[in-house]
Amino acid sequence: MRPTTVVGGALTAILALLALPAAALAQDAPMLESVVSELNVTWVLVATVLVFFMQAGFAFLEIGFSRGKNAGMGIAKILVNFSIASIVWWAVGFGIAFGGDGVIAGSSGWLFQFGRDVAGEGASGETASFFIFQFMFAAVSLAIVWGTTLERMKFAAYIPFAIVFSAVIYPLIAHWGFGGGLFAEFGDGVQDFAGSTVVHLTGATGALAAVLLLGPRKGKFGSDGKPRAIPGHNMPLFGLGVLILWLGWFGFNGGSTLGTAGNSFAEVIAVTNLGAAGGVIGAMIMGAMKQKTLDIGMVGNGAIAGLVAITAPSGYVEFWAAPIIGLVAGLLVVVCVLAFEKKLDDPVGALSAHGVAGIWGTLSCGLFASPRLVESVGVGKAGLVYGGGLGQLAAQAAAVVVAFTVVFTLSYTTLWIIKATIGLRVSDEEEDAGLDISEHGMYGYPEQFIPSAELVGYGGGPTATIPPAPVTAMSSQEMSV
Amino acid sequence: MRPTTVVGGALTAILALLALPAAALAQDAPMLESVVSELNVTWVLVATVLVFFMQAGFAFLEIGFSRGKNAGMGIAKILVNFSIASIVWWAVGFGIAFGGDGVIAGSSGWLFQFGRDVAGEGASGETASFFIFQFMFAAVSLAIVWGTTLERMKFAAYIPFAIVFSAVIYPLIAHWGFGGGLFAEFGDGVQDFAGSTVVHLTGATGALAAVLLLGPRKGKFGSDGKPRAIPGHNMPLFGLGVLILWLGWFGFNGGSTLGTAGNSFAEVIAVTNLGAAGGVIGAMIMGAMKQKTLDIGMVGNGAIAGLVAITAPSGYVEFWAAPIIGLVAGLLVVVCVLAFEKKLDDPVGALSAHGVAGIWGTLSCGLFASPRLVESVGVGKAGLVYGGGLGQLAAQAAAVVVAFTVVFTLSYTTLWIIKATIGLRVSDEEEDAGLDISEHGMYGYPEQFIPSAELVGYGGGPTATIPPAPVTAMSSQEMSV
Amino acid sequence: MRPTTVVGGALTAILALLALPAAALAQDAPMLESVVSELNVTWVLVATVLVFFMQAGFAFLEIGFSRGKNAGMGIAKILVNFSIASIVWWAVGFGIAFGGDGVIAGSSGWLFQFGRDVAGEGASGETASFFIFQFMFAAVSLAIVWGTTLERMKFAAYIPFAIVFSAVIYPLIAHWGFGGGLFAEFGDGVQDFAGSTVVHLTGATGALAAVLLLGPRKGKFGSDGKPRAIPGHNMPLFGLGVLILWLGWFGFNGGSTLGTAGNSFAEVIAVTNLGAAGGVIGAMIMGAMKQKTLDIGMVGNGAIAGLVAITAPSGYVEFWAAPIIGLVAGLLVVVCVLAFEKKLDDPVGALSAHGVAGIWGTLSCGLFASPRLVESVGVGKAGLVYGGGLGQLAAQAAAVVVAFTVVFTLSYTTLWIIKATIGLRVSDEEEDAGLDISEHGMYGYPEQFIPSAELVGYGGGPTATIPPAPVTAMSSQEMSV
Amino acid sequence: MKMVIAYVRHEAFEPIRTELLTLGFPSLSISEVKGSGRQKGITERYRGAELTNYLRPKVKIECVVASKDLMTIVDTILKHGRTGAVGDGKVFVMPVEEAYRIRTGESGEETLQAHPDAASAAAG
Amino acid sequence: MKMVIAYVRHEAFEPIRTELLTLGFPSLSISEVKGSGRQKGITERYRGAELTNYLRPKVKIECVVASKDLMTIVDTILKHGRTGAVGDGKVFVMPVEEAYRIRTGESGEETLQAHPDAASAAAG
Amino acid sequence: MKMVIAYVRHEAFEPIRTELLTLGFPSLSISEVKGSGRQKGITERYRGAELTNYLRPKVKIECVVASKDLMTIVDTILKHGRTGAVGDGKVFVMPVEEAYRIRTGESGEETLQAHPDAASAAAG
Ligand SMILES: Nc1ncnc2c1ncn2[C@@H]1O[C@H](COP(=O)(O)OP(=O)(O)O)[C@@H](O)[C@H]1O
Ligand SMILES: Nc1ncnc2c1ncn2[C@@H]1O[C@H](COP(=O)(O)OP(=O)(O)O)[C@@H](O)[C@H]1O
Ligand SMILES: Nc1ncnc2c1ncn2[C@@H]1O[C@H](COP(=O)(O)OP(=O)(O)O)[C@@H](O)[C@H]1O
Repeated sequence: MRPTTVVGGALTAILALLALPAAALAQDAPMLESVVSELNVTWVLVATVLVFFMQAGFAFLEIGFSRGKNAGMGIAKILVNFSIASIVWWAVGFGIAFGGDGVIAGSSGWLFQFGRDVAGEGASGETASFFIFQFMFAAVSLAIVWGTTLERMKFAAYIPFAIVFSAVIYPLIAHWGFGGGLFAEFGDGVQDFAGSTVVHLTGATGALAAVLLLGPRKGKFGSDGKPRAIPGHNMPLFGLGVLILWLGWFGFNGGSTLGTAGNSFAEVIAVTNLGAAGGVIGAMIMGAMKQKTLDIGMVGNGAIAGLVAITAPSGYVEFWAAPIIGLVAGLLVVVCVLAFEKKLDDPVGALSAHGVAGIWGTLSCGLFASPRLVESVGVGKAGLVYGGGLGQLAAQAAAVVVAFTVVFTLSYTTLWIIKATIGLRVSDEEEDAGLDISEHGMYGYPEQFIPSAELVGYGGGPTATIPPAPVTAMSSQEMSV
Repeated sequence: MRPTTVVGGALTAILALLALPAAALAQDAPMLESVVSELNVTWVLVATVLVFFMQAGFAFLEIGFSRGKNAGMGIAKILVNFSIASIVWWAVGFGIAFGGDGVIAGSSGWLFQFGRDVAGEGASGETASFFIFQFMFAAVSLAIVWGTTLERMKFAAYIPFAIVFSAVIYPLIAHWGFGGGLFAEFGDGVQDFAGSTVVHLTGATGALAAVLLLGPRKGKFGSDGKPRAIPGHNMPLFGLGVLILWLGWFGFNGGSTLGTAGNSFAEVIAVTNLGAAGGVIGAMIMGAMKQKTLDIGMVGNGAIAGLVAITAPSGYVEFWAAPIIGLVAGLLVVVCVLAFEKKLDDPVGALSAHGVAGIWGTLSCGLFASPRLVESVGVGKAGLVYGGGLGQLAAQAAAVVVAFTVVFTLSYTTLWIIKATIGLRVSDEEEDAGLDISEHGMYGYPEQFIPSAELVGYGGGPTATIPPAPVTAMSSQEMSV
Repeated sequence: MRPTTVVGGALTAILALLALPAAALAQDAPMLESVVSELNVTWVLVATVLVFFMQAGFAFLEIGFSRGKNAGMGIAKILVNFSIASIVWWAVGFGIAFGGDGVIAGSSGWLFQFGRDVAGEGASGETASFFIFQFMFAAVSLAIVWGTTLERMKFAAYIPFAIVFSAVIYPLIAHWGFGGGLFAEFGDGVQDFAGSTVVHLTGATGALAAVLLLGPRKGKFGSDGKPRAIPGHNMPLFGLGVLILWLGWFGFNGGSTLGTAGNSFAEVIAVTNLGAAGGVIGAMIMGAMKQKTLDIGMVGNGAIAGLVAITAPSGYVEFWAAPIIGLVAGLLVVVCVLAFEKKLDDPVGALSAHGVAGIWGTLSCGLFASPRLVESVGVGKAGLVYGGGLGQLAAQAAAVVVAFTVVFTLSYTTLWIIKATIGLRVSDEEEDAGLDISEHGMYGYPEQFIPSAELVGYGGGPTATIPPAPVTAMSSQEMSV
Repeated sequence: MKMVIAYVRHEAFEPIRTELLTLGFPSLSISEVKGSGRQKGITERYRGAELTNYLRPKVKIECVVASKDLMTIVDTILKHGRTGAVGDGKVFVMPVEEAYRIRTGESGEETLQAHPDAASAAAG
Repeated sequence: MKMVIAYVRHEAFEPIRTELLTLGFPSLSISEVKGSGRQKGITERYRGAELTNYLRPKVKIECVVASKDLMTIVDTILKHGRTGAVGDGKVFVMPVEEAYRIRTGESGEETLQAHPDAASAAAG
Repeated sequence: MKMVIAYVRHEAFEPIRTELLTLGFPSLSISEVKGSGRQKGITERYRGAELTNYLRPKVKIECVVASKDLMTIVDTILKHGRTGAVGDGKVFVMPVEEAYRIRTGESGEETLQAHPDAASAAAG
């Protein structure tokens, strides 16, 4: 409560103000239940904020892997798409994903308003926290889609896809995986704690549809059909993106407990970190074997792959399994990037790091899910190594296949329609000039593209503004003559 | 408690240590009140940390919008000003803002010390959290002032203004708006949940005073009086700034609940995100209409404007109003940037994004404040759309006018005195050379300003250090000859 | 709990889900103790996440202070070393540091598993949070070591040192300072709240060993033996690093309360901010006196030095002491950077900012520790200014000497062995070419190192792909002819 | 044919380019150079050490013209390049033996600058 | 001896370099220039103001060869540099009076390009 | 008048500049070029694909002097530029027909370098 109306004496007044919530509760007989609820919401909102920051992570991962002439667009793209998704999720997506009922989709919660569709006052803040937390997941999934589209997609084409994806495509899968829909029917339920399939495979599948319809960047494949290197312009900014994503993932997985009960989120966070570490080490090893050097981008992709893979199992596996799951993801991501590179132009490795690692992570639950945690979460069965049988693995595989098929069909169709109407791709000339100048009318790094003589010219002609002795020494110094 | 003194057996020792706080409380009969208080403080401190990070947001927004020759100064400026404000707020500002009593100013709390002016031990940590949380707001307001001063203001001139602003100017307005002072007298109190007026308009008003006294950058206006483009050097870093600000704003608005009571902070955060999204979309639409392209900087300004506008109403409005408030802010910011650009040189758009949007946000409470939330917060009346009448709108407008007048007068006077004594502006030659080299004796990007032959020369002459076959192949490769 | 299995009607279903934790607790008779524990863990995990982000802070501080040809390596280095340390800490380090018992080292907790070595189920989440929080400290200490090794150390040499450091060197000191080991025997115990000695001096001591064995970068010292400037390439990225570190430090010091009991973490955070501010101001003053300009890097070093110095006393001193402790650290860091610069090549100032400031911070407890806080924490005696005598100062000094001696010996030996086997330093040619291309086979900023004609060439030859009128106007414009 | 090579201040370039365009000489090339002459250097101070930068940035203009047009170019550069302060730069004239337009393969003086109505087209 | 100075499109450089190498002329230097000619500029719009960029990036090739080899170089550049669109660039030929190889201090035409078996070595 | 054009290693520039200054020749211009010659390239590996960089960075020095001073300049460059390894670069001498000092409009040899006491001033 903002203490605008209370005027007290000296600092004691402030203390009184600060004591108000407690006092108020004391009057209303502070219930332990409300504290429990507020603590859960506190954690969920901290996690929400962390997951929000992943948008910056994706933006900088993409910017770092783009050429300088396309660097500014990464900013406009993330801001606009995230904003459109915010509104669409509020209007439609949240209802489909979590508007209760139905194997296929929810059916209420449109234009979500506080206290409208809900029973009691006390629960409303919780719903609001759930609404915004789950939105951040939708936004992550959408951001993953763009990974394959760098440096050649029309800005105008992003917008309709963002609308469809956050209104329908992602909410459907979220309903199935998180909202009690379809995947709950597979065996004893599909284990996807924070969304290796729901969020990451969904995003990567959209990205696959996009790359198939877009085709490679100019010059990606030589006349001999072999892939050529198109180096991203800024490894430090790429690394910033990876580190921000790693940070955000603590909220992504850790927040998926939806509260603090039993302190299980502590385990989830520790397991997440071990998975990511395994991914880096896996990519380092495979990179050294395959490429003979320690490719900076591959190591970063390894971190992402480890994080994506540990996402589904993060609430289901013991510590010992996490480095293994991550390591395999790291090995896989390098092999897949090198393999996909031969035919598909995926500048950031989204197909490998989110797609393949997402599949592996989902399946790994069927191998490593521990009885203790399966019981605690209450979904599915223990994994193979605990003698849980092949049933869970089958349920996990079914979810992968269903999610992939549905998302691919819907995304491909949507993008095909966009291609047929407004078009997906900028012209060759615009691609050569770069999207910053051709789509945004400005450079991301103007001083690197505009001759400095022309920039300075804008400072006024020399006769007018330059004083008699224009460049003087800035501090004590020797003369060169 | 740092467990330095306890030695136990195996890991159980650690567990015992960790159980200590609970155990200690158990001995002292753990009171629900203390948990409630600690939970409130936890949230306020999380918010504090998020708002702190907004300093990085402002720094990078400014750096991105500066030319490369002035990029390093952004770092020195933010570190030094934030530090000076930290000390001054502790010594003086906090007392004026929140030292109790008085319509105009507080009168205690100087050199704020723990447990000195306060009644009980238990409350002291709460006061400390309030002290540091509120400081971060003062620091945000100060950072906004600098937005119009880029690329031409003397470093030495920042320091006295930072002292006066954080000792007196901001604390006065904070006292009126947040500390129970003047604005509580306007009608049933002015609704400014997190400070559209108190923080943002205050900062932007200082920025207006600064730009009037400083004048435009060299070359900003052509000999025909028309504005010329002086493109900022780095749109990715600008975007980083915007994304960090958006992140920090979840703490800025969300933390202004000062606790978790009733989970209202969840609503505030959801509303904040919808407002920001509306701002981006508004700026995109108006930008496309006015400029025919999607200006990257304008989209970022739209995000900031949406966030500034939703700041005052974030605790007072329902979800549906947030995108509208943001959208209007986004439309306004583009119109105002283009209009102000004609006469004032405001490189980051601070006057529009913080000033105009701050006014709009403050007024929007008078339109959209919902009875439910007005009752819950306990300040003011419901807005026009709920049939609340014009009274609240008048109170809001009065606050805007009073805050603007007082801040403008004090800031202009302070800066005028600085101008008359140490001077506000660097010389023309220093401006041409850039503030990095002229004010800091070094470049922000040395490799872009120092010829590489001169940099390399510092590595020693060739005869001394270059081996017979100096540049060898780094890995297997073909010869060019 | 991920609500995959529950299907309800409309949004009420979601609410039911969200109410589940509370409901579950209600059934099990929700105990206040479990809420207290969960709140502690929530804060510790928030702090964990903040301390994690310090990795990005160190990476960008180092990248900013490196030349562009070595900028990419900073990313690979931080990802790989952090990952290796994650696994090693889990396998070995945590056991040595906190595996109970023993003056010298712990003896259990290897391959740390949930609920294995621990008594009750309830405590396990707490242990997991402690495990991951303490790991982040180990990772910070390791990151500090690298500060002196920039731009010349072999990538392969980092890995064995990271293993030894996170398996043995850091865990030993952590055991002594935080785990109830050796330092608890010194007087009434050594006061090192968050690790000025345990974390920062340990890291800086490793860094000293490294710089002695590595020698300076080529060209650092002229033929006259005088140091030469080798300017880091990017002050904005350096500043980003500093701001992220400052942010993370709120978790570093604030989280070292290991919980929210008595709201003491609020005080710690406020004190931390005042210390950092003092550091900036100290460095600004001394920088202006010694160098006549406001060196951007020095101001940033001042912030770090203030933060390092306030780390040990942050739980022991009153507000008034914090700016003093920070100020002295800021003055010291400039003097020391300039002094060390004469003989040692420490590109980021790690020896001064973490080493000297770490020593000063540890000693400052003996001067300023307040009786109130000493009692509350329960370690050591009050400081000199409170009439606490010289005893505590002696204990603090003893810890500094012991930590320095042991860490130096172990680090020097480890690095010596690495030097003798795989070698520490790249060849002169590789150093000239830069570590990015020579160690990673790629540039951090390819467009700045590869001629654009060669990059474009990869886009295909002109006859094949260039259309008849290749570069057209992007928007309405005048012709230049 | 002659190549005029001029080292000028950055601020001088835009007026030179504009006037040459008006006079019918749109074709030229520029590049960034660092020059040493009478002008003072700048000292960067970095963590206690110094680094003096003796070279100052200049724009190098290269413009090939028919011999008869030489003095028009030189005079335009001299006119707009002059501030009277140290560091204004130099103009050099070098002989050119042949010129080819790549687009058409033509050679000779007529390839050097744009078609005669260049100036009027640019003005429109 | 002649110095061939050519301003060409970026895309043209790699084919030119490759063919010159094959023909036994590996030695040349390039730099980034911005050129003005018949080609149009690009307008950047920034916060309501405009900034037109009249100069377009080109690669400048400098290659010194013995007079007898001159036309081989010129023809190779003309061949690969041509797209037929405005902006293809120019080739100029300038006299060179002397040449020195720094490594050995030798002077004369034999210093200009690599040893005769250069092309075959490169191919290997 | 002659223009000396030299392509040298970056490390060689500072000693050359310093000695020329001492000898009374402070005036020159440099730029960054990428050169191809006998020197090997560098291969960048990026996500499984390769990109070979055949050109290596060099500094290009341009210095116009009176014909009588030509060999002083050339010898200074040869002396400091030599490491004996492939990649040391070349020096070319080109004729210059006229020179103008923009600041004063003067022309002729006396505009080329700074006043005679340049060296001593610099040393002071
Ligand atoms: N002899 C020369 N050779 C090459 N470049 C020169 C020569 N003389 C001057 N320059 C260029 O002209 C620039 C300005 O020359 P300077 O001597 O400072 O000016 P002024 O003409 O006022 O004496 C130098 O920075 C350099 O780039
Ligand atoms: N006379 C000239 N002097 C110097 N550079 C020239 C000259 N003419 C053309 N150039 C260079 O060649 C480039 C292409 O020339 P342009 O006139 O556009 O092509 P085209 O040969 O098709 O008419 C220009 O951008 C400029 O760099
Ligand atoms: N004929 C030439 N024309 C233009 N530049 C040349 C020529 N020969 C050499 N260079 C320049 O000199 C540099 C070094 O030449 P290189 O042949 O490698 O050295 P070396 O003299 O040791 O044989 C090249 O990278 C190039 O920049």
